[in-house]
Order: sequence, then C-alpha cells, then structure tokens
Amino acid sequence: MSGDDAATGAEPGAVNLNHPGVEPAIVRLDSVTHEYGGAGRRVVALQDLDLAVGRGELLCLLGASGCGKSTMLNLIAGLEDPTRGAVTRPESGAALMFQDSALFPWLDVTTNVELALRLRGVPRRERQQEARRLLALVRLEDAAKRRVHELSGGMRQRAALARALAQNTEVLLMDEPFAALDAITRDLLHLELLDLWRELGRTIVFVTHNVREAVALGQRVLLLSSRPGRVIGEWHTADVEGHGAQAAGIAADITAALRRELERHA
Amino acid sequence: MSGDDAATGAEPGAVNLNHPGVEPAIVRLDSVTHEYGGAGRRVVALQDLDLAVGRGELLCLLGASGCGKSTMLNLIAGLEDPTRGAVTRPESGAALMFQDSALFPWLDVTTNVELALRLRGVPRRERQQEARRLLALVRLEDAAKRRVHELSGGMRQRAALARALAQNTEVLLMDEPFAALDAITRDLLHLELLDLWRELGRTIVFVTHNVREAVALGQRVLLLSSRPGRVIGEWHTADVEGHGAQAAGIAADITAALRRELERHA
Amino acid sequence: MPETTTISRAEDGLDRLEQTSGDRPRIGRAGLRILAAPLPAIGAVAVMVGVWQLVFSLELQPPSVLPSPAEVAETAVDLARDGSLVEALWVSGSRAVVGFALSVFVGTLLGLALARVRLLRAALGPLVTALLAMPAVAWVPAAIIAFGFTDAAIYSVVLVGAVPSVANGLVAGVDTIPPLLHRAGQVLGARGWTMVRHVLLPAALPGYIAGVRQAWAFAWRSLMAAELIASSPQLGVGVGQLLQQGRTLFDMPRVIVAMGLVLLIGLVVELGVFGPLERRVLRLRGMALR
Amino acid sequence: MPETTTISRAEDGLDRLEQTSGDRPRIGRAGLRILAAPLPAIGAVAVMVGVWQLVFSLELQPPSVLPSPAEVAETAVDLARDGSLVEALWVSGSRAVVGFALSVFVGTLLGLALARVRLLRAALGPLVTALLAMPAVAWVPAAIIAFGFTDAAIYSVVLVGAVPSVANGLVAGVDTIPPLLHRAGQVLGARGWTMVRHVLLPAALPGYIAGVRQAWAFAWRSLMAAELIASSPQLGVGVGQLLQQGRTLFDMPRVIVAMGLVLLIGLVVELGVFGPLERRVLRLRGMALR
Amino acid sequence: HDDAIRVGYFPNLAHAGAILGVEGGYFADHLGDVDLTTEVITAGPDAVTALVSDKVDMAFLGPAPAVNAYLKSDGDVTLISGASSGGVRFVARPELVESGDFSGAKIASPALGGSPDVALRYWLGDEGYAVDVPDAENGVSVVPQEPGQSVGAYASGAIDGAWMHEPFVSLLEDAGAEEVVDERDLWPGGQFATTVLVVRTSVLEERRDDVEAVLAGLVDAMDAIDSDPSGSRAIVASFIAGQTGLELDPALVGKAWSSIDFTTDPLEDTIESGARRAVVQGVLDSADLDGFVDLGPLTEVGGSE
Ligand SMILES: Nc1ncnc2c1ncn2[C@@H]1O[C@H](COP(=O)(O)OP(=O)(O)OP(=O)(O)O)[C@@H](O)[C@H]1O
Ligand SMILES: Nc1ncnc2c1ncn2[C@@H]1O[C@H](COP(=O)(O)OP(=O)(O)OP(=O)(O)O)[C@@H](O)[C@H]1O
Ligand SMILES: [Mg+2]
Ligand SMILES: [Mg+2]
Repeated sequence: MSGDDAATGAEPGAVNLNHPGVEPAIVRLDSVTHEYGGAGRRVVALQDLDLAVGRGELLCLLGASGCGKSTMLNLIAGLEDPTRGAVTRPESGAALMFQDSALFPWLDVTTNVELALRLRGVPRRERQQEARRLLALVRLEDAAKRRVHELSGGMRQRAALARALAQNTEVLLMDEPFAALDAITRDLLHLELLDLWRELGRTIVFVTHNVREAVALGQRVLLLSSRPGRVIGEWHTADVEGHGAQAAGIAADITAALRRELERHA
Repeated sequence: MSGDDAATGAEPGAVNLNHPGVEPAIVRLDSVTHEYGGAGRRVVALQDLDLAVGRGELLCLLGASGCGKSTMLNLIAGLEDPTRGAVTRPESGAALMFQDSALFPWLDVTTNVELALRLRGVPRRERQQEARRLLALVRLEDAAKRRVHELSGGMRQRAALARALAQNTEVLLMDEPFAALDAITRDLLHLELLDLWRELGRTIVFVTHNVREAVALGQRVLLLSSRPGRVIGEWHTADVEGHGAQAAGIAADITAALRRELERHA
Repeated sequence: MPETTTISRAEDGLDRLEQTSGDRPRIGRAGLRILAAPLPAIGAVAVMVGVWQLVFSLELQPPSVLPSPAEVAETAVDLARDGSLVEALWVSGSRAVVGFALSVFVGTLLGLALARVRLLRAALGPLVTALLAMPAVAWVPAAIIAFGFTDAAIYSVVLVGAVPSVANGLVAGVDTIPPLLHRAGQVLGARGWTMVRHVLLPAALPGYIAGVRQAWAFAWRSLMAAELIASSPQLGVGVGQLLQQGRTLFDMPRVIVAMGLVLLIGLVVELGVFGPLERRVLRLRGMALR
Repeated sequence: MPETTTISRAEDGLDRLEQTSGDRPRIGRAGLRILAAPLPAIGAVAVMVGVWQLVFSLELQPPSVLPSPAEVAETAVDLARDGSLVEALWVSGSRAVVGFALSVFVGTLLGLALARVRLLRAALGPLVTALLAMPAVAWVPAAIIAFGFTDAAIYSVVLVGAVPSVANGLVAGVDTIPPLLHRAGQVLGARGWTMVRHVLLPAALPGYIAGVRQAWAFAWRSLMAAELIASSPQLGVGVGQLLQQGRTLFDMPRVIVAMGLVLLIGLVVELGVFGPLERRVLRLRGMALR
Repeated sequence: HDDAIRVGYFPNLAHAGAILGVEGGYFADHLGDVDLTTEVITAGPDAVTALVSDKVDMAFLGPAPAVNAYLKSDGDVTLISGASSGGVRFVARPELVESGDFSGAKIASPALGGSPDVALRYWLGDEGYAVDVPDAENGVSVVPQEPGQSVGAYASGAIDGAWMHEPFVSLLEDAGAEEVVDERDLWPGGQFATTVLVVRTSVLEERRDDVEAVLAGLVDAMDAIDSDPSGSRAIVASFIAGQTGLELDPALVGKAWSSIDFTTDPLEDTIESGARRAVVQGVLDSADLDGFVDLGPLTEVGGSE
C-alpha cells in the first residue's frame, strides 16, 4: 500500500473506534466487495473494504475519478447491496446528496424541498416555513419558484443540498456537493455545514476532489485507491483547523499519495 | 462596478482586440441581453454584455453560481438566440462541452466519441483509431466499451471532453469541464489542453469556479457579475505562467472581487 | 468570415407566437392562443373537404357511392333537426366518457401492480399486451351472456378493450423513468404508496399520457363495436348504430356523417383535453421546447 | 440498534435469477432465461383455464353457452387436424406482419414529419389522434369502393388503423426527449436527417417501442374486421373469419378457439419480439432495472 | 365481349342456386368464352357497396338490400330474378307460445330494416302489440342483432324469441324455442322472396347476352336442385364448408333445406309490400320501385313464371 506512509493513524478501517472523541460506529462496512455488471464485463468497484464511521463524525473521502466513492455512498444509503460482505446502516436511514442533483423535474425548487419534508412526516403548516429557511441557507430564495430546468448547474446543486438537509437524518452522505459552486459560495456553505454538524451532532460523510476542502472540513480524511477500491490512506485532521501551515502540509501529503496511486495505474 | 479596481486592463469587452498577441475576434457579443421565461417570471441572465474573443485565445470565465456563464456559452454555440443584441459566431461552429456531460445513453463511450467524428465527416476507418487516441488522452481506455450509466461522474466528464475534442472545431467552449475530477487527473488534463491549444492554435473559452485553475490556464480571465450578468473584471494572465507568487496575487485579487460581488447581493 | 445574427424579440409578429410561446407563456395572449389552437386543424379539415369536392366533381364514382360534401351536410342538418345527431353524440359520448374513466381507473391500478410486482409482470404482462389485440366483437357474446342487453354489457366490452392499453402505457412510462429519480425517492424515504404517489406516477406521466391517449382510441373503437350488440330503444342510438344503419341501408351520407362525428369527438377530446394536458406537462418539465 | 444486512450473491438460487438478471446477464444461463421467460405467462393461462373449468362445473350457464375447456380443446384438435387452424394462423399472421410492417414504415415517416414540422403538427396532429379512434368497419365501404374484394382492400383497412398509432407513438417519443440530448446533437453538427438518424430516433426509441406495441394491436384488430370483407379460397380463411363463423352460428367452442389464437399470436409476438426488444433497449440504457 | 362477368353471392343455404350455378359449372357452360369471376361476400351492405361501386356486375342478395341498392343508386341496379323463398320463421320460448301472449317480451330480428325485421314489426302491430314501447302493458321490444348472437342471447335468457331465417331458427329450436309462425303462412301463395338476383343496369343494357347466360345457368341450377335435392344439398354444404371452414350438421342442413323453396320467381309483390311496410315503419323514404324489376331476360331464357 503505497499511500500508507502518508497516513498518520493505525490500520485503516478499524481505527476510528479507538480514536478519542469519536463515538461508536453508526456505519460499518465489513470486508465489503462490490461488483457491477455480469460475467463478461464485471467491474470490481470495491474490494474487501473495511470502514467504520463514528457517530457524529465528519469524514471526508478522497480518491481518483472512478475509484468507487459514489458506490460506497450508495451501499451505505441502501441503494445497492454488496456483492460480498456486510453493511451496517443507520437505523433511521441516511440522507444522500447525489453527485447529479437528482431533483424531481415535475416540481419546483420549493416543492422539491417540501416533498422531502413531507416524506419525513413534517406537518403541512411547518413545511413551507422550513423550506423557506433551507432555501435561504443555500442562497436560493430568489429561485424558490423555478423549475429544475430553469436552474443553473450550481443552483441545482444547492437545491439538492437543501433537499438533503430537509431529510434531517442522523447520517448525511454528500457526493461532491460543492463541485459546481464558486469559491465564495462554497466557503459560505462550508460554514453552514460545520454549524449544522456542530449544533445538531450529525454524522457526515463528505466526498470531494478538493484536497484542501477535505482537510479543512473533515475530522478524518480517507484516501481510496482505484481498481480495486480500498482504503489506502488515512489522516486525522480534526486538530489542524485554523493551523494553516499544518493543514497545507497534510494537503500536500494527500496530493502526493494520490499522485503515487495514479502513477501506479499509468 | 465594484470589481473594476481589480482589473488590470481598460474597459471590459473591447479590450482584447488591442491586446498584443491576440488575433482579431472570432467570437463577438455586442450589447447582448438574454432573458429567460415569459412575462410573469422573466429572468434576465445577461444584460448589455460586450465580449470579444480573439482567434487563438484561451479565455477563462469566472462568476458566481447562476450568473450566466452557461447561457453565454449557449449563445456562442448557437443553441440560443439573444433576446437583444448581436452575436458573431465562428463560421465553422463551436464545440461545446456541456456542464452536464450530455452523452448519448444509447451509445457506449467509444461510439459516443465516434459519432462526433462521424458527424464531422471523418471516414469510417480513421474513426476507430482517433477515438482510441482521444480516450487514451482522457485516461478512459479501460472504460471504452462501457455505457454511460456504467460510468462514474468523473468518467462521464472525461468522456464528454473526448467527444468535444473529437469535434476539432476552431472554437472550443468548455463549461466547468474538470469539476468532477480529482486534482491529479485535472492537472494532467490541464497539460493536455494547453498542448492542444498551443499546437493546434484553437480558441478556447473555459468556464470554471476554480480561480487558481483560471489564472494558471487562461491568457485572460473575465469575471462576470450576476443579476444582470455583465463583465465586471478582467485580468491578463498570459505572462504570469510559472511565476507562482504573481499568479497567487492575481488569484487573491479575483477572489476578493468575487466576494465583493456576492456581498453586493447579500 | 464569421456570420452575424441579430435577433430582436420585440419584432416578433403574431406568426411567431406559436414558436416562442412554448417556454414563454404571455399573459393576455394566452386566451388568444387557446382560441387559435384548433385553427390549423380546421384548415386541414377544410383542405380535405376541398379535395373531396374536387374528386366528387370529377365524377369518378356515382353520387350514391361518393356523395358530395353538400349532400352529406344536408343529411347532417336533417339528422340534427330530428335530434338523432345530438342523441348519438350524447349516447356515445357519455358512454365513452364513463367507460373511459372506468378504464383509466382500473387500468392504472393494473398497470401499477404490473410495474411494481415482478412476478405479476412476468405472468400477466405478456397476456395484457396480447389482450390488447383482441377485437372488441370477440367479447360481445360473453358480454351478452353475462349481462344481457344492458349498458353493463356495453361497458364491459369497452373496459376489456381499453384497460390493457392504459395499463401498458403506465408500465411503459414507469419503465422509462430515469433510475436516478427512483433512487432519489428511495433516499427520501418514499416507500410503497408514497413512492408511487410522489415519484413513480409523476415521473411516468409523459409516457402515461401517451398511453392514455391511445386507450381513449381503444375505448372508443370498442364502444363502436359494443353499440352494435343490439339496437334497442332502451339502449339508445349511438354513433356506432348510426354508422351501422348507414352501412345497412347503403346510406353513404349517413355513413360519412357518422365518421364525421367520430372525427369531431376525437378532435374535441384531443384539442380540449389530451393536447393541452400534454403540452402543460411537457412544458413544466422543460421538454419538447424545440 | 443499526440493522445489518449480509448478502452473498453466491447464494442466489434460481429463484433470484429474474431479479438479478436485469443488469447482470450471465453467460450460460442466458439460454435458460429465454426458455424460462414464457413460464409465468403459461402459468397464468393455466390458472385461467382452471377457473374456467370451475365455472363450467358450477353449471351457471348451459354448456352451449359456456362450453368446457375439454370441448374447446376438442374443437381445436379438430380444426388443427383438418388444417384450418394452421391456415388461419398463416393467413392472418402473414397479413398482420405485412400490414404491420407497412404501417410502421408509413407511420414512422408521418410521425417524423409531425414531430419536426411545427405547422404540420398543428394541422394534422389532432386529426391523426382523432383518426385513431375511427372503428375499422367504418373504412370497409371505402376500401371496397377503392379496391374491391382484394388483399389491397384488407391492407388499406389495416394501414389506416395502425399508421396513426405508430405516428403518435413516435411523436410522443420525440416530445419526451431530454432537450439536452437534442442540444448535444446540434452542437455535434447533426442537422436534418443526421439529427433524426443519430439523435432523435435513438433517443425516442423507448417511447416509440411503446407506441409500436400498441400499433400492433391496432393493426391486428383492424385486420380482424377487414378479413370479413370477403372470404374466398384464394384469400384463405383467417382468424377473423374463424371468429366470425363461430359467432354466426353461435358455435362457442369455435369462438373461444379463435380468441385463443388471437391470444396465442399476441403472446408469441410479445414474448418473442416486443418484450425482448424493449428489455434490451432499456437495459442498455440502464433503465427499468428496479 | 372478352371482359369477365363478375358475380357476387354469399356462402349460405339460401344462395344454393348461385352456389350450384358456380360449382356445377352451369354459369360457365352458358357463358362460353366469357370468363366468370366470383366474389364470395359475407355481409349484405358489402354486396350493395360492391354492386353500386362497380366491383361486381351481378349479386345475389336479400330483397331489402336489393331495394336499398335500387333506391339509393337512383336505379343503377335492376332485379332480374328470384333465387329462393321462405325459410323464415318466428320462434319463441315455449311458455310464451303456450300462453300466446308476448307482452313484455324481447324478440330478435337479424338487422334493422331487413325483411324479417319489417315482417316482425308488421306482424306484432297486426296482433295488437305496442312495438318498442317496453313500458306499455302490451309492449314488445324488437332487438335487431346479428343472427348468430341471438342463439346465445336466447340460451342465456337475454331474448325470448326471434324472427329469422334458417339455419338460425332451427338452432334456436335446438336450444328449446318453439315455432310461433312460419312466414310462408302469412303470404298469399305461401311464398315470399328471400334471395334475389340483381344486376347493374348498365351491364344489363350493354351485355344482355352475358346476363342471359348467367340466368340460363341459374335456371339449370334450379332444375338440378329439383331433380337431385340430396346431391345438390351435398354440393352446397361442401362449398360452404370449404369456403368458411364450417362443417354444418347434416340434420340441420336437411331441416333448413326443406323449409326453403328454390325458385327463380322474384315474387315482386312480396318485395313491394315489404317495401311499403318499411316506409310505414320509417326505414325507407319511398316504396317507388317502378322500373326496378325487369323479367325480360329471365323470360327469354325460360325461367319460371
Ligand atoms: N451501474 C454501473 N455498472 C457498471 N459499472 C459501474 C456502474 N456504476 C459505477 N460503475 C463503475 O464502478 C467504478 C466506481 O464508480 P463510482 O461511481 O463509485 O466512482 P467514483 O469514485 O464516484 O468516481 P467519480 O469521482 O468520478 O464520481 C467505476 O469504474 C465505474 O465505471
Ligand atoms: N431555461 C431556463 N429558463 C429560465 N431561467 C433559466 C434557464 N436557464 C438558466 N436560467 C437562469 O439564468 C441564470 C443564468 O444561468 P446559467 O446556467 O447561465 O448560470 P451559470 O453562470 O452557468 O451558473 P452555474 O455556475 O451555477 O452553472 C440563472 O439565474 C438561471 O436560473
Ligand atoms: Mg462519484
Ligand atoms: Mg453553468
């Protein structure tokens, strides 16, 4: 495992449970293998992957394009069952913000969010107000009545974020949620997300390609390898917040590990 | 215009034609206004926008989410006609890489690329080889026979890039082409893109949210305001390549301008 | 040389109304648009009548075989005067609406069951499609045996003709839902009926409308056959009988009037219901804007 | 407590075959799957025959009105022995295939024209939908007048019954194409026919197949009516005549045999053509994997 | 004249003369060099359509469609011969036959405005029933429908009787119905037209020889039926079987056959009185049949009269 030297923790997968400050695992993958496609064209997306996410943890996932990050979130959300191995899912389900916004095109922005509230069981009267609050949070008040096809790419992503937040589940899975946003809006939403995490104690798994974002946001950063997808590096970044230089160092570390991983395949 | 002080050039819009090293405009927008929607719910996406893109230029566009960048590319590509004003389009059309990959789901990766070659008039025998070359360029050889729904988000984006490159038009419009890619792959593709630009002398309009990417890639960077969308800042970055500190300075400038612009709306 | 396009929407004339109204509804002009919608269709009918008059004038066929538009119009006026036209429209129209509504209800339930239950789909799906091809007259003996000469017999023939079509349309609509939307529903906690109500039905709507439109045709065709079960005063004289009488009495003007009624009802339903419904659904989703 | 799911695909029994085969074709088992496909449908038919036998045994109706499955089977065997069963299948089957193929060709051209030319759509679109509802018998006089007692008369009735359905299906398919794909085609330089060939037709395929499936039913139903135009040894006795003869003499076993033939052909076409075609198209696009 | 002569007829017992004329070669014998083209038609309206739109030259059909063709085409067709008579009866449930009271009953006829329908309504009116006034004390409903359907409708109780031609009345009797009236008994001389031969008037004028040849063949066919009833019956039954794939029960064929008279006598008085009744019942606009019948050619070839 070429990335291991960059990792600061012990063996990947089981670590976090011994890590102080992290509560018992709410999500577990035990030697999970996931394959797509049939005999002729099988793709092994994940292989013998172990992972435990502690209750209340903010975990960032990094990895080359196509390494299996979205597959992992799908498994946790219960959208796929693993080919082999066991997945422990949070009882109350998990909110998943898809990589493609996956908004419902027959609803407008507000009703998309309201539907999530409704399916969660929020009474009709409160829905409207809560939807308005969430849309304000993602800076979409002005587009509240627009249909999905009338939104720009970034607006769509923010609407999807509002919808995911509306679900209010214990676990929030986010698949490159800020990829289509400008730097400033992204910073604003980082702060909102951290507020949410701190105040409501949610567990968040955050997939991103932005190494600096991962280091800045996450308590822990995992690096996945591709073909087969497994954890090849782990960094604990909870304590580096605010320490610019240290954060930059870890980011450089991670980038180097990622480069090695990609070169292995070149 | 609060962003103007950050611009290094003269009045936005007409500037580049006087700029040494940039050939006469191949794309022009003359006081273009573009509105979406009807009476009740009109959205002014662009207003009185002037823009000229020189032949052979690599222009980067930055702007807050929803400010009208994609709309601008659509206008240049001829997918929309402006509500008011005139658009001068390149005679041979423009290749557009959409923000959503927009691959054809009934074709696999290779045939998606081959279709672009075919519609360009490349003879059958050469298509296969050329498609293979392009897929190697974007590091997708392994997924050549996969269908669109079997690709990860980043793979889809790279396939779309290969297809756009297959068009081989004089002008290449790219809408956040690398947003779903990891840092290393992105760097690799930056280099490929620059090679292409230098060797084949293509004109490229590149939309991104990554300020550093814009500064590193572009000869010129434009910042758009939102509501109404118009050019509020312009930076000439052709000469800063390789000068890390200077580039960082410009990036900070741009970020500050973008922040001011967003604060104006808050 | 680069080409320059200058377009000003302010210059749009009325003739561009259709083209731009797709995604740009204009207040005040909406009413005008509704009134204008049937105009092209009416024009097409007018052209057809013109051709018919021309063929008539060429005397390729004796007038008893191919009557003139004027003669047919006269017959229509006669039938209108003695009330049989209105009766036929009312009798068949009300039956069609009731039978179709029932079919949509039953067919939707059946379609949902087929779309959701894999075993049911494997067992009954092919049968339902095969039933689609069963001519309505084949059900007539069974309908009479079961219900005698009653409206129930007629409705049963209409149902068995239209239900498979509705069900098939819904299944096709559900099958072509982008899986991502289904997954989004799952993640939001939609299960069973909430999934159907909030995700599957709305997502399948465009395909469903296409199916329901064809189902209307199946219902109407089956009704025309069912009305021939018997012509009795209790059952009333519908368009189907008008057509049949015309055929029996070799009364070509009457046959053409009956065909005209079928077309008329079809046009009204299309221009008044399915067309606007479909346009609305598609426009709200940003489709069919070309 | 979090719930734990442990699933091992290695344990999948044959009973999970259907469920997983959607997106995971397995070499070697593919043949098995094709053979197994009609089993649930056959099971459903068997259940229906069982219910029928039960109703018969209850003697709710005299045997002349509701014959037993055994009696119908006997009639079928008799008809098979004297060759009329095979003849009916062949005569109607070949006519249906030819008429349907013609309808698909003409209907596709018409549908493309309607989908692409806005004025044509406005003028003829509603008419085409209205025509869909015209019962096949209404065209019989016109067909005789134009073609006499010939195959041409029969085919013309079939065409006029099925063409609007194909056209409508294609228009619905084109209407629901995501605009982004159309734009992608535009950017790639697809214009006119290349746009149709490389973008619109493939993109509209799922909706088109749904339309064509219904069109087959329309074609078949129209054929059943058209076959009554004339019977002659030259033209052969088709399923439509078989059904009509059964009805004429109230020979219920014969009626039921004819209905069985219609169902049989429908099942074969669905299980052999439309079903696999649709599954293939949807699977390759990653749809309908639920 | 080297154009073929086109003749249309139905595959049923009442058309035995036409069937035998074709199958026994009688038409062809008399036509000599002129070819014979036959069209086997299954529905009366189609026969009229074909005749009037010049898709056949001559057709055997019932008197009501024949009159219709004449009236609607302004005399484009001419009746030149009869082909059969009788074979129409009224059968009903035994209880009704016994009580002789049909109030409230539902009686089937083969088609609205067809000869049996007209005869049924006339008879009911004559007997003092209120036709199609089901709520009246003495109301009777007439429900025109396809003949075959009435057998099932009777068996399942949807109708109480039917006024129809063979073989349907025999089938109804098999299902338990009893005869009320044989229509022959209602007509003077015990005969009334059930099948006639009509020709396009222009063909009669331009190709009189060919028309006469067909008529001569028909006369021969009628003679053959007279002289060899069982042989003719077999030929007709096997033709129907070959044409429709329908093997008729021989007993049924025998019973039906014996209730039909095969004659070239068109019985024009019965046609005219049927038309007059139809006018009274509002089915026809006019009963003006002047010039409809031309028995000249039939007389020429020595047909009955
Ligand atoms: N439905 C599918 N059928 C077949 N292969 C699939 C399917 N979905 C994903 N894959 C493959 O599985 C691998 C992992 O995909 P996944 O979407 O999890 O990657 P990812 O890490 O999210 O990548 P990205 O950063 O590009 O989004 C890829 O090789 C992809 O091609
Ligand atoms: N079809 C449409 N109908 C109505 N409004 C639209 C439509 N397309 C875009 N808009 C609106 O136009 C504005 C500009 O959209 P555009 O997609 O050009 O933004 P963008 O700069 O590309 O944003 P992003 O960075 O989020 O992709 C937005 O306010 C958007 O909501
Ligand atoms: Mg992904
Ligand atoms: Mg955009």
